[in-house]
Amino acid sequence: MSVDWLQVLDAEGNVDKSLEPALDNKTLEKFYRTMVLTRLFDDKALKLQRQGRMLTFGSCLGHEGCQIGSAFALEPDDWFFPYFREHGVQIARGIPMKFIYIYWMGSEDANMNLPPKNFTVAIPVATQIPHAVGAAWAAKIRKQNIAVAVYLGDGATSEGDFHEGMNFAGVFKTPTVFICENNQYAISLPREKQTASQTLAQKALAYGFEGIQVDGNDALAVYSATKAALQKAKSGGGPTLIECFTYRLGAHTTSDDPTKYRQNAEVEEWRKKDPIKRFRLYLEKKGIWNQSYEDNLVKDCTAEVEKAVEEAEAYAPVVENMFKYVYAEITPGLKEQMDELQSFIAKRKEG
Amino acid sequence: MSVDWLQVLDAEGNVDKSLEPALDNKTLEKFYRTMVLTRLFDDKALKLQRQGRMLTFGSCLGHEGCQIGSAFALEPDDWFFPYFREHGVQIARGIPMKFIYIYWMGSEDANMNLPPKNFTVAIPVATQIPHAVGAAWAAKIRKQNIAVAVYLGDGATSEGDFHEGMNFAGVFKTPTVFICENNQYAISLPREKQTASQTLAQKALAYGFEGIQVDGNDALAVYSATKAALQKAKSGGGPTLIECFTYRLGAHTTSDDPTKYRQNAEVEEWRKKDPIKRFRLYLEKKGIWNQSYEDNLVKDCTAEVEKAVEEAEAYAPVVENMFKYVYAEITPGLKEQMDELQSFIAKRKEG
Amino acid sequence: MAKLNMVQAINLALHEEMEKDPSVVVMGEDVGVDGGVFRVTEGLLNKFGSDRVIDTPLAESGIVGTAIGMAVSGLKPVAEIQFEGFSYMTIDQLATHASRIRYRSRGTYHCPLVVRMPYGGGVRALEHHSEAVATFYIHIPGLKVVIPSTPYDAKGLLLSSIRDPDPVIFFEPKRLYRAFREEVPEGDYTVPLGEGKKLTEGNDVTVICWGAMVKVCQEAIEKVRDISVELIDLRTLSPLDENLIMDSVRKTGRCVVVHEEPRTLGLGAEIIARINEKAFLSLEAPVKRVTGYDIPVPLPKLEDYYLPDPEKVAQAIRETAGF
Amino acid sequence: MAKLNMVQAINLALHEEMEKDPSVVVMGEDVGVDGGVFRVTEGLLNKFGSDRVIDTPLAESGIVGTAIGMAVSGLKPVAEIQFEGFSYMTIDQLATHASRIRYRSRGTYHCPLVVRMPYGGGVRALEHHSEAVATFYIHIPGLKVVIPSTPYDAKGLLLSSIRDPDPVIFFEPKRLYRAFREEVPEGDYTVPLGEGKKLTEGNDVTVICWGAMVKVCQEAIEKVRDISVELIDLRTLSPLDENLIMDSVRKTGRCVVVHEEPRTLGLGAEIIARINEKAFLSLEAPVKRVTGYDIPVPLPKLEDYYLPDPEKVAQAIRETAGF
Ligand SMILES: Cc1ncc(C[n+]2csc(CCOP(=O)(O)OP(=O)(O)O)c2C)c(N)n1
Ligand SMILES: Cc1ncc(C[n+]2csc(CCOP(=O)(O)OP(=O)(O)O)c2C)c(N)n1
Ligand SMILES: [Mg+2]
Ligand SMILES: [Mg+2]
Repeated sequence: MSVDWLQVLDAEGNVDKSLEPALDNKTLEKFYRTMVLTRLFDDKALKLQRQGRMLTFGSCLGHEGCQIGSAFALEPDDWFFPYFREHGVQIARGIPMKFIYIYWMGSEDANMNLPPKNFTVAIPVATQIPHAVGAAWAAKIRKQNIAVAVYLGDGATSEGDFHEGMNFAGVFKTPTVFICENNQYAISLPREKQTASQTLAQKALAYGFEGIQVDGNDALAVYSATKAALQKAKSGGGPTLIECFTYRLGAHTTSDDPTKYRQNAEVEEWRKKDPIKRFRLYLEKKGIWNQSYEDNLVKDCTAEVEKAVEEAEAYAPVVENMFKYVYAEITPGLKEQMDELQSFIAKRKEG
Repeated sequence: MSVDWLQVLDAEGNVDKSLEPALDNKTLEKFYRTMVLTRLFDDKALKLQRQGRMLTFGSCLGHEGCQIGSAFALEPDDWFFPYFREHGVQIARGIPMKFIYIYWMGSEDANMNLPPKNFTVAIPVATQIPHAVGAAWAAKIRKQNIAVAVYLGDGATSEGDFHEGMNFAGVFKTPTVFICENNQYAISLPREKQTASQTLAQKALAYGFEGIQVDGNDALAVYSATKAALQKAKSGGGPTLIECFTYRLGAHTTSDDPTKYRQNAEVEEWRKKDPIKRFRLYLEKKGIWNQSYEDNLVKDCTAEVEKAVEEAEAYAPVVENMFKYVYAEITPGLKEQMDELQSFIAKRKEG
Repeated sequence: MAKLNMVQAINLALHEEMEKDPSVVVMGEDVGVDGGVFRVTEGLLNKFGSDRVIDTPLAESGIVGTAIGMAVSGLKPVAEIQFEGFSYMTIDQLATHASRIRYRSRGTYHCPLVVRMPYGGGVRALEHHSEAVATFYIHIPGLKVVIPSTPYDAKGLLLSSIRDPDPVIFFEPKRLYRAFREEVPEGDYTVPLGEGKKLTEGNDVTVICWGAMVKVCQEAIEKVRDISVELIDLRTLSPLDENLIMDSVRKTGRCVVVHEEPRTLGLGAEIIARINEKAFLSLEAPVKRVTGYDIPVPLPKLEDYYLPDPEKVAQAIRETAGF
Repeated sequence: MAKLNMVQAINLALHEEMEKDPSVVVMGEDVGVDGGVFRVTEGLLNKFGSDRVIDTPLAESGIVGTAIGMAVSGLKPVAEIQFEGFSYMTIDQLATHASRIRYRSRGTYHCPLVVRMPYGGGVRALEHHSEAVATFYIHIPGLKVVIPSTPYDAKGLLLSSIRDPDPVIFFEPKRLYRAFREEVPEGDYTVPLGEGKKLTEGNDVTVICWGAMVKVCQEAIEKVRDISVELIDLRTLSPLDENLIMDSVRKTGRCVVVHEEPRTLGLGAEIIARINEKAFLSLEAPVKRVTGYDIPVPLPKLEDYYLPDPEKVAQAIRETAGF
């Protein structure tokens, strides 16, 4: 029993030719653009939050490699089950940024606009895992040739739902790909205190399927590993656990102060392994990237982000939706409570 | 990463001298006696149940090897956390059979008489595992040089509480020994459908500690493995998962019909590996056992069982105990409900 | 038309609905090869195969969690939790997900899931095998909670539950599983969710009950022939059939609620609160509760003291009528 | 004597009790190095070391389950669940074990465990970070449920909870964590469990509330100066201080209950049921409930519509007084 390690691009953007995936330049540019867009989206969100224009927000700074690398391996028809830090995957999957902002500004109405096969964000850690296994299982039962990607953190591996979901996936050989973004921390708890196992990938051995560790700051490695796992899944080979070894460069969320529990030196070490930087160097070596390319790209993406924010802030949630979406048909009791609230609102308006 | 296998006595009672534990004859006789007593206890329970004199009962027929082997490795000061099939461990730990019967006849009052360090039976599968880890952790924190044995079935390994408990044990290196009686079934579900992992022992790898597979019908192998694990635990080496490979020779419980889900031929194969038979052959080879030895032993043990049943059936539970043991001090509300019931009982008696 | 007990009626409903709707799957511990520990799912595996009748590993949160994933992606899972006492492990998935998927996604996704749970006491069972735990589910917005008291209703309510587009907790009174038989038609019929049933007309006291307590109350009524009792079987515990309750209490002015669940925050409390809100001026006596006590269900030697029984209910009816 | 906010008061209680009683340990996610996501456990790790202030893996059932094992073997764990919305995962261990250990073992073992949970809305938080979930715990026999509304009470109630030999769920209204300061003595004092507190004397209407709703009700009273309100802060939700409630309602004949938890089977229902049982003849108006609606707590954009606020409460008081 053992676990493999995969890296394609090193921190300086040098590629291991023997492992380089066959992607055309246009696709590579799309990778890069989406990573840059994600970072700008993320950065804007942090600024909005500081200005009180958003809820608590968990930045995905540093996760762009695993998120965009894996997202682009998925087909539109494959399912995507996020946890709460997957802004990059959401953007890559074509969820308009406007709606991602509306959600994090505090309205469920955002989710009215989720494109198919993109599930809602799961806030309780690890609870999304059984859903993804169930969806994959359903696809298998219905003989649909699709797979399911589910995202989770290192901390999530400690929860009972991780275990139960993984075990079901193993037993029923569901076409599920578990993408674990091991960013070395669960809020303040370092990875070594989360579990005594040497790798997270090896946890798959307990469920009778394969686990692999990849450099999570290397979008190409993540892409290749995800692609292979998806293919295996669709051809009946069952699930795979991919441990993306990465780092959360920012705070856990806007409510968190990471200086309480980690050294700046550690963060600086990881900054050198930045997933975007190394992809940029790779593109530069390929002759795709130069400074004016970057300037144009950032300008474009910034405008896109600003537009999304503007639209999001213009959105006004609908009070009745609180009552109307609890059941397919509103119950008499809820109708009464809705009327109660509305007459209260009316009275308050009167004086 | 790998998992070892241990067998000391084979099915014909031949011993591997290189592995034979250094136990004197008196101890070996105690082993044998307790196994025989357990089987008689168990058999009587089944008979009582059929006569409507007991609740649903889960026989431990076939488990005597793992139960007595492991129980005798424990010191009286070590904790014992049972699940629901551990009658043999309970007997070996000195819980009077009378109280074990009272419990399975349907009264919690039985537990008033548990000797120290023997916890109550956990009916919900796997829920006892975190308790055992917590108790071991407490011992470690309080610098007590004891260890904790917790029992579980193969089915229990699928539950979230197994995972969470095992992971805590790994992280905090608690002195816990997990004794998994893999009897190949969880009610009707065969082991291969419970999990896709090749062994249950290897699940320990996911938590960064050792798992070992032993012949669960070999009391000496179980004894040795448990003894070693306890020693390791007490000297700071952390937890161990021991998978006792065994078989449930009887039905799951008295409510179960195993012919629905398994072949008689399979049962017959396992009967040949009977843990008591092989221990008897071992004792015979050692010149301890002969037929009159057996006859005397069975007579003694039968009398002991009959006496326990008699005493158990003479016990009348106390109605007030329902209310008096919910909190240390009865609350006013419960006092009122107790009075309500008592006045109802009084009224009913009147007419 | 055959006379069936409740186990048979539920089994029939599952057979028919699986035949009719290929998206229905049955899953749980021992539901396949074994046919369920109560034989409720017997014969399904042979007929529908292991893709649709699934023996799962021993993991309740996993069963409900994966069933949720199935439900949002096009199947209609009917999951079994072997005994209500092990359903606590499912509360998280039900409360944080099943019940909120429609709400959270504003209708983009929904969760047509049924969770079947045998529940309740009176069967001389082990610890955790005799509990009534409806409050946990009634209190979760977004779930429906259903509980039949007869074979006929069991089939009709189960069919409604499976067809309901939202998650339904379906409690089965195991004490009534084989208690009696009645005519249960083959073929399609439904009993609507959210509608209770008046079992007897009466003018003096309204008695409200459900599940296994219906029979207990019916026996109680026999003991108080001089009092005209209106007996209501709620059948659905969430949403409540308020009209049925209020119409009756407005008429009788007196009410007894009976449940085996512990008293504090058992559904009786909510029923009393609603009566207080909607029929206050009609009320001529305090509403009485005959319930389990606020203690864990005792093991069988004392269980009979714990459970409401016909005599306890009769006494409450007498006291309420005489208030 | 220092003026402390609630976070500081709880922190002080933990410091003092850990100093005094070496069997007290604190455990949970991020409670050690980080000092807790709300800083409630700040400074404890440095002072008491990692054997007694334990950063656990991310596993709520594991936290409570292992804490139970500690409690039965001589420690007094104070476990933190980071947010109430993740406490569903602990219900199984609490309902099937913590609450029953004394009962099941007939006193051979008991479980002196405190589970602290920040709870409730009004802090513009993410999904599952604004819930009020007391019903789940009040309904479990064998647990006590405590909920302070002031820094002084928070310290005194927490000390009582830690010293209680049985399991206590200790809800902390995160909305009040830093809302105000008051005098909180250093050194030992306790506020007894099971005793509510009358905050104002009044003759017209009894208003019953707890936790974060106390401040809301205090503001509401300001809006209805013409009505004489008797305001009760329950402080312990299980067991209920029935005498305090009944004495007041027998005097006023009118009552409003306020809680942010969904209405159906929120504690308001039980309070109404008990008033119905014990003060029926004194009641001059239906007891009114001002509560969260029977929906999942909405995200912050609509949260203010969901929560009881002073105006909603004032209106209910007026209607009840004028009934
Ligand atoms: C069940 C549950 N418990 C606690 C929390 C609070 N919480 C939010 S994120 C988090 C840490 C998650 O760590 P990890 O899985 O490593 O993901 P990361 O945040 O590092 O991306 C915690 C404890 C939660 N959301 N859900
Ligand atoms: C949480 C929970 N779910 C379901 C059950 C019902 N049940 C009792 S024993 C059992 C199978 C246990 O299998 P295993 O762990 O292999 O132990 P064995 O009975 O084979 O000794 C089941 C499903 C239970 N007691 N607890
Ligand atoms: Mg992490
Ligand atoms: Mg087994």
